[in-house]
Amino acid sequence: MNGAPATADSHQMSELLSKRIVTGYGFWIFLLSDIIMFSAFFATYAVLARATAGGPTGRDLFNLDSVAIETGCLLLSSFTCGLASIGAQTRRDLLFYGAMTVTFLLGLGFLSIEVREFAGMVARGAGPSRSAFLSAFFTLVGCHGLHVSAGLLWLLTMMAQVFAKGYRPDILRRVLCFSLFWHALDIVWIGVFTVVYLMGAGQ
Amino acid sequence: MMAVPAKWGKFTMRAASDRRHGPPGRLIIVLPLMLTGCQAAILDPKGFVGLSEKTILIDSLAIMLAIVLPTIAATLGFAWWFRVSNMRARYWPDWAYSGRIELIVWGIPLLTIMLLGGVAWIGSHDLDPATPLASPSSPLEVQGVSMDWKWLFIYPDQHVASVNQLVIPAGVPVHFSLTSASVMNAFFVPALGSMIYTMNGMATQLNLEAGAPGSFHGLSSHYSGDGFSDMHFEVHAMPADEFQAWVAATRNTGSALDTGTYRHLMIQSIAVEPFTYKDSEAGLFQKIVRQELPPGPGPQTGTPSLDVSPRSAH
Amino acid sequence: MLGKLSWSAIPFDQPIPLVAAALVGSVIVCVLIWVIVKGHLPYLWNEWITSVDHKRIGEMYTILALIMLLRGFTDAIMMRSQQALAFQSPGYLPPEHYNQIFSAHGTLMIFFVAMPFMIGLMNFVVPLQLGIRDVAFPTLNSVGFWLTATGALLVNISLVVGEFARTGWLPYPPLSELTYSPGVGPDYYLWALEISGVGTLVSGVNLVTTILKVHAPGMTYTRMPMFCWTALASNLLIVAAFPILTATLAMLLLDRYLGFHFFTNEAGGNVMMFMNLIWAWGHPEVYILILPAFGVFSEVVATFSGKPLFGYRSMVMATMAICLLSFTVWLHHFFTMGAGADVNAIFGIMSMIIAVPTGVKIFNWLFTMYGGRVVFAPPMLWALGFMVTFAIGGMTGVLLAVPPADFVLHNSLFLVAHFHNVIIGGVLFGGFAGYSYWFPKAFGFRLHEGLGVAAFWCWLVGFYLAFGPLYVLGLEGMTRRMQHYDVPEWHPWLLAAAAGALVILAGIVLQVVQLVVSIRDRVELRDTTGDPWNGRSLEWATPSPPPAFNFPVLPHVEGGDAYWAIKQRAIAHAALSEEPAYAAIEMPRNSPTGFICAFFATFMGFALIWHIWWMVAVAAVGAFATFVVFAWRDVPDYIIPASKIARIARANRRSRELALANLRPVR
Amino acid sequence: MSPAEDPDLAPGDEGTEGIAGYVVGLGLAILLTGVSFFVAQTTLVWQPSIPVALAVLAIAQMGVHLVFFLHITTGPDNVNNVMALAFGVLIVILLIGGSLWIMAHLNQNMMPMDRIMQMQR
Ligand code: HEA
Ligand code: HEA
Ligand code: CUA
Ligand SMILES: [Cu+2]
Repeated sequence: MNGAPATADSHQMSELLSKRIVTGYGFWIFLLSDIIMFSAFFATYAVLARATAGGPTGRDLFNLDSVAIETGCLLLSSFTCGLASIGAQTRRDLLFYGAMTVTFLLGLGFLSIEVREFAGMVARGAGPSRSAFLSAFFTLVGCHGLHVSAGLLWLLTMMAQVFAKGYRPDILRRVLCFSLFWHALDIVWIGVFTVVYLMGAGQ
Repeated sequence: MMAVPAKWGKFTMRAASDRRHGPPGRLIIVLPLMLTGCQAAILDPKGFVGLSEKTILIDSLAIMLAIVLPTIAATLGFAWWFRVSNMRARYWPDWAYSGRIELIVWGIPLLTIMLLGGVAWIGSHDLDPATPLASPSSPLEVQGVSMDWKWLFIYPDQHVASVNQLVIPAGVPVHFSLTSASVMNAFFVPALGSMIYTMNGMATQLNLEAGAPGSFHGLSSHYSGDGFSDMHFEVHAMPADEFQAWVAATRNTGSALDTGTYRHLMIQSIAVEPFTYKDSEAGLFQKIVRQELPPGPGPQTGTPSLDVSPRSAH
Repeated sequence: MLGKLSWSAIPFDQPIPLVAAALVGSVIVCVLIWVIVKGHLPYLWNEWITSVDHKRIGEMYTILALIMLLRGFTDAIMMRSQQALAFQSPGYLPPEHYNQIFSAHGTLMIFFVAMPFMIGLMNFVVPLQLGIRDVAFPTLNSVGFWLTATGALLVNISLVVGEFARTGWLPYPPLSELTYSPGVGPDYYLWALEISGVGTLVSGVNLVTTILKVHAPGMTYTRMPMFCWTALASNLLIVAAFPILTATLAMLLLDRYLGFHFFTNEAGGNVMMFMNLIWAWGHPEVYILILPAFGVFSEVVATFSGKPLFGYRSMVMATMAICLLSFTVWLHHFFTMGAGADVNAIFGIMSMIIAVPTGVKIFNWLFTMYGGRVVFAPPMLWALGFMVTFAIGGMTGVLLAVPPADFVLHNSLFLVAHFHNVIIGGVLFGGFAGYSYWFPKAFGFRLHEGLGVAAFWCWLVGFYLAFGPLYVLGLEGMTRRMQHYDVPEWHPWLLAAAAGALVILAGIVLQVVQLVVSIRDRVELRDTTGDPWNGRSLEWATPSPPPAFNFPVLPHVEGGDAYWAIKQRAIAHAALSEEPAYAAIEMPRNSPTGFICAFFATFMGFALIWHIWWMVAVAAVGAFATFVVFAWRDVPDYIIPASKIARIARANRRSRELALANLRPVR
Repeated sequence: MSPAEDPDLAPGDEGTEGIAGYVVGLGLAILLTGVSFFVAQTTLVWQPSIPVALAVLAIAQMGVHLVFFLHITTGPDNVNNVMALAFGVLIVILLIGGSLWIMAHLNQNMMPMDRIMQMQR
C-alpha cells in the first residue's frame, strides 16, 4: 500500500484486498444506487413529459445553445478532473491543484448557467408548480444540479485536505471517490441533455 | 361551504346537499342490506364473470395443491423419520448432491408453472375487464363515479342516476365506465366478479353480468379515507321489465342531477342512504373525467389550523 | 416560532395513545435515570452507542426490531379487537384512529421490525462467517443503524405529537396529497422513511462491499455459507430498490411541500406513476426481507440435520434468480388498475416463475434432512414450521398472481392472509430461528429450551387461528382496512381471528419470559465451547461471545463448511492444529459520528414535519458541521497487543480441546 | 503495494494509458456530443428516427466515459466492477422500460370515454 505505515498484521491484511480497492468498490456500488435513483426521476419525466396542463412545452422553454455550453463545461471538467487524479497519484502539485481549480470553475460555470435558466423559467411563470411536466423537469435537472453543487463543495474539501495533510493513502482514496462521483455526474448529464433537452426541443 | 357534520358508525347521516335539495328519491324495492346474500360471495358467484373467475381460482388451487400437499407431507415425514432418536434411519453425513434429484427439484415446479402460466395467459385475455361480454342483448351503459364517500351511478341512456344503489337488469351485460371524483377507489361487487380501480381524470372499463335476479353487496375495495367503511352499495338485479318499471318510476321522483347538484354531492359525507335522481345532465360523466368539473374538495374543517387532519366529530 | 406545532397537536381527547405513550415515556425515563444513577452511562456510550463493532451494531438492530415488534403487535391486537367488535356497531376506535393504526402497524412492521431484524442478523453473522474482523466500512455501519433508529423514533413521536398517516403503509396519492390529507400524518411517514431509507442504503452498500471484497484467505464465493449468499442477494436488492423508494417519496414530498404536481389530481399529475414506482421498490422489498430468512433456514436445517446443505450450487442459483426476477413482477400489485390483458398476463407469469427457484429451495431443505439426524431444537422447529407455513403462503401468493383470480381477491382479507402467511411464517419465523440459533454466540449463554418450544407452538397455532379465517373472509368478499361492517357472515370468523391473536400473544409472552429466565439462569446456560450446536461455519470457531477482533488469526479456508472441516481434521488427528504465532491487530476506533448524525437528523425531520424552518436550518448546519469535523479528523486505528490476543485465543483453544475429547468422528 | 500488484482494481483506478486515455476519451465525447446536437436540430434526417439516433449516441457516449474516464474494461481484474455495473444497468433498463411500457398501456386504456369513441369511429 502506498507508503502506508507498516502495521503489525500487515502480512495478514495483505491477504485481504487493499483498502483502496474496497473503498473504491463501495463507492462504486453507492454510485450505482444513485444512478438507479436518477432512473426513477428519468422514468417519471418520460411519463409526464407531455402532461403540460396547457402550459409551456419543452420546445417553448429550452435554449439549446446554453445547453451546449453547459455540456461543454461538464465534459471538459470531467477531463480536467481526470488530470487532477493523475496529478494526485503522481504527487504533482501543479497538475493536481491546477486541474482541480479548472474543474471547479467549469462546474461553477455549469451551475450558474443552470440557475439562470431556472430563474428565467420561474420568472416566465413556468415554475415547477405550473404543470406535471415542469415538476418532473425541475426535479430531474435540479437533482443533477444539487449533485453538482455537492460535488463542488467536496472538491474544495479535497483540495484543502491535500493541502493540509498531503498525499496520504486515505486522502488519495477520497480523491479517487471524488473523481468517480464527478465522472458519474457527467454520465447522468448525457442522459439529461439527450432525453430532456434534445428530445424535448424536437417535439 | 360549511363543515359537513360527519358522523361515523352505522348511524346514518345525510349529505348536506340532499338536505338542501329536497327529499331523496324513494326506492321501489327496499331490501334491507342485512338480508342480502353474501355468503362466500366469491365461491358462489351470480354471473358469468364471477363464475369463470371462480373456476380459474379453484383450478389453479388444485394444480398447486397437487405439489404443495406432497411437499408438506414430505417435510413432516422426512423430519420425523430422520429424527436423531430413530436408530432405524440411515445417516449419510456427506450426502449433499444428486444430479437426478436436482433435475426433479427444478423440473417439477417448472412444469407446474408452465401449466399455470398457460391458465393465467388465457384467463387474463378472456376475462380482461375491458373486453365486452358475448351476449345476444346489447349492453346497458352505466357510468360510476366514486365520491367521498359514496357511489354515484349514472344511466346515460335512461337519463337517471342513483347514489349508493345500483339497479341493473338480470341476464343483460352491463358496461361500466368508472371514474373518481376525488381519491382512488375500486368498484367491486363480489358476487358478480372483477373489480377495477377508479381514478380522477381517468375512465376505466368493466363488463359484468348478473345471471339471475338477486340482491348483492357492492363496495369500494380500495381504501379511500375516513368514510371508507361505509362506501358500500346495494346491487339489485331484476328482470328486464322490472328494470324498465324502475327507470320509469325513478324518472318521476326526486331531483335532477346537474353540475350544480353534483358540486354539492361532492362535499364529503359518510353513510349516505340510497336515493335517486330523476334526470341526469347529458355528458356529465365526460365532464368529470375531463376534469371540467374540478376534483372533490377534500376535508373542509373551517379551522385554519391544520396541524392534524380533521377528526370526525364523535 | 414553532411552525404548525401547537397544543392542539397533542391528542388530549384520545386517551388510548396518550396513556400508552405516557407509560412508554415513563419507562424510558426510568431506565435513563437508572442508567445515570448506576453510572452505566459511560459503559453505554463507549460499548454501545459509539461502537462500530459489527456485532454490537447487529445486536442493536435486533433489539430495535424486537421493541418495535411489541409496538406493532399492540396495534395488531387493537385492530383485531376492533374488527371483532365492530359488527353493526362503531366499535371502540373511530375511523381516524383505526386508520392510523393499520398504517402505523404496516409501516412499523415492515420498516422497523422486519428490516432491522434481518439487517441485524446479517450484520452480526456475515463477517463472522466470512472469517473477517469487521465489515468494510465500520463507521458507516453505525451511521446506518442510527439513522434507522431516527426513523423509528419519528414514527413513535407521532403517537403523541400530532398524528400518524391515515393513508396505509404505502401512502397512495391523491389521498396522501395535501388536499385530502392536510395534517402532518403523511409528513411523519415520509420523513421517517426518507431518513431511515438512507440508513438502510448505507448498510446495504456496506454489506455488498464486504461480501464481495473482504474475505478470509481461501473464502472464495463458492465456499461462502449460504447465509452470506442470501445476504448478498438481499443487499444487492437494497442497493437497487431503496433509491427508487427515496425518489418516489421525495416526489410526494415535493407535491406536499412545494406545490409540485407529480401525483396530484390537478395540472397533469399522474397517480398511476406513484403506484408504479412504489411497487417497483415494494416488490423487491418483500424479497429483501425473505432472502436472509431463507439463508437462516439453510444454516439451521444443515446444522440440525448434521449434514451439509443439499444442492449448494442450485441454492446459489435459486437465490440469484430470485434476486433478479424480483424486479420483473411489480405490476402484480395493481392488476386491477386496467393495464390490459397482455401486460397483466406477462407480469402474472413472471410472478409465478419465482415459485420455481423458491420451490427449489424448499426441496433442497427437504433433501438436506434426508439421510440426516434431525434434532428438534427450537431453531429447527421454527424452520420446520416455516417450511409448512410458507408453502401455503407462497401458494396463495401464486394464486394472487393469476390475474383473473386477483380480480376478485385483490385488496381482500385473502391478500392480507397471504402476506401475513409469508411474512410471519417466513420472515418472522426466520428471524426467530436466527435469534435462537445465534443467541448463544452473541451473549455466551443459551436460551431456555422448554420455553422456546412452548412459544413456538403458541405462535404456530395462533398464526393459523388468526390468519386462516382471513382467507375465508377474503373469499366472502371482505375488503381490507374496514373499520366496521354490517355483514353477519363475517362476524364469527373475525372473532376467531381475534382469538388467534391472543394465542400469538401467549407466544410472545413466553418469549419474553424465556429471555428473562435465560438471563437469570445464564450461569447454567453458559456456552463454554463456542460451538453449542455442533455448527459448520466459521462463526462457531470463535468463543461465545466473540472478542472484538473475532479471529486472532484469520482462518485459512480450504472448502465449504469451513469450520466443520477444521473440526473433522482435529478429530482425525485427535488434536487441534498447531498454535499459530499471534500478532497485534489493528481495529477501528469507536466513533460518535452515527449518533450525532442521527441526533441532528431527528431534529431536522421533526422540524420539517412541523414547518419549523429555523430549526431545520440549525439542524442542517449542525449536520454539515458534524460531517466536516468527522471528515477532517484523523482517527488512527487502535492496536490490540499480541499478548492480549494470545490470552483470548489460548482460552478458546483450551475449551476446544476439552470439547474435542467428547467428539467422535461422524460415520 | 502499488496498484499494479493488486490482484484487483478499484473502479476508476488508472489504466495504463495515463493522460493519453483521457485525451482520447475527451475527443470521442466531444465528437459524439457534437453529433447529438447536430442530429437534434437538423432537418436532413428522417424526423421520426431522431430520438432513436439520440438514444444510440447517448449510450455510445456513456460507454466512452465508462471506458476512458472510469477505466471500466473487461479485463480479468475488473470482473467484479463490471458485474456490479451490469446489474445496475439491468435494473435501470427494467425500471425505465417497465414503467414506460406499463404507463403507456394504462394511459391508452384510460383515455376519457369520448376520445375512445372518436377513435373507434
Ligand atoms: C413484518 C410485517 C408484519 C407482521 C409481523 C404483522 C403481524 C401481525 N399483523 Fe399485520 N400487517 C402488515 C405487516 C405485518 N403484520 C402490513 C404491511 C399490513 C398492511 C397495512 C395497511 O393496510 O396499510 C398489515 C395489516 C394488518 C391488519 C389489517 C388488516 C386490514 O387491512 O383489515 C391486521 C388486522 O388485524 C393485522 C394483524 C396482524 C397480527 C395479528 C399480527 C400478529 O400475528 C403478529 C404480531 C406479533 C408480533 C409483532 C411479534 C411480537 C414478538 C415479540 C415482541 C417477541 C419478543 C421476543 C423477545 C423479547 C425475545 N395486520
Ligand atoms: C416476505 C414477504 C413476501 C413474500 C416472500 C411474498 C411472496 C410472493 N407473493 Fe406476495 N405480498 C407480500 C409479501 C410477500 N409476498 C405483501 C406484503 C403483499 C401485499 C402488500 C399490500 O398490498 O399491502 C403481497 C402481495 C402480493 C400480491 C398482490 C396481490 C394484490 O394486491 O391483489 C401478489 C400477486 O401476485 C403476490 C404474489 C406473491 C408470489 C407469487 C410470491 C412468491 O414468491 C411465492 C413463492 C413461494 C411458493 C410458491 C411456495 C414454495 C414453493 C413450492 C412448495 C414449490 C411448488 C409450488 C408451486 C409450483 C406453485 N403477493
Ligand atoms: Cu389508473 Cu388511470
Ligand atoms: Cu409483490
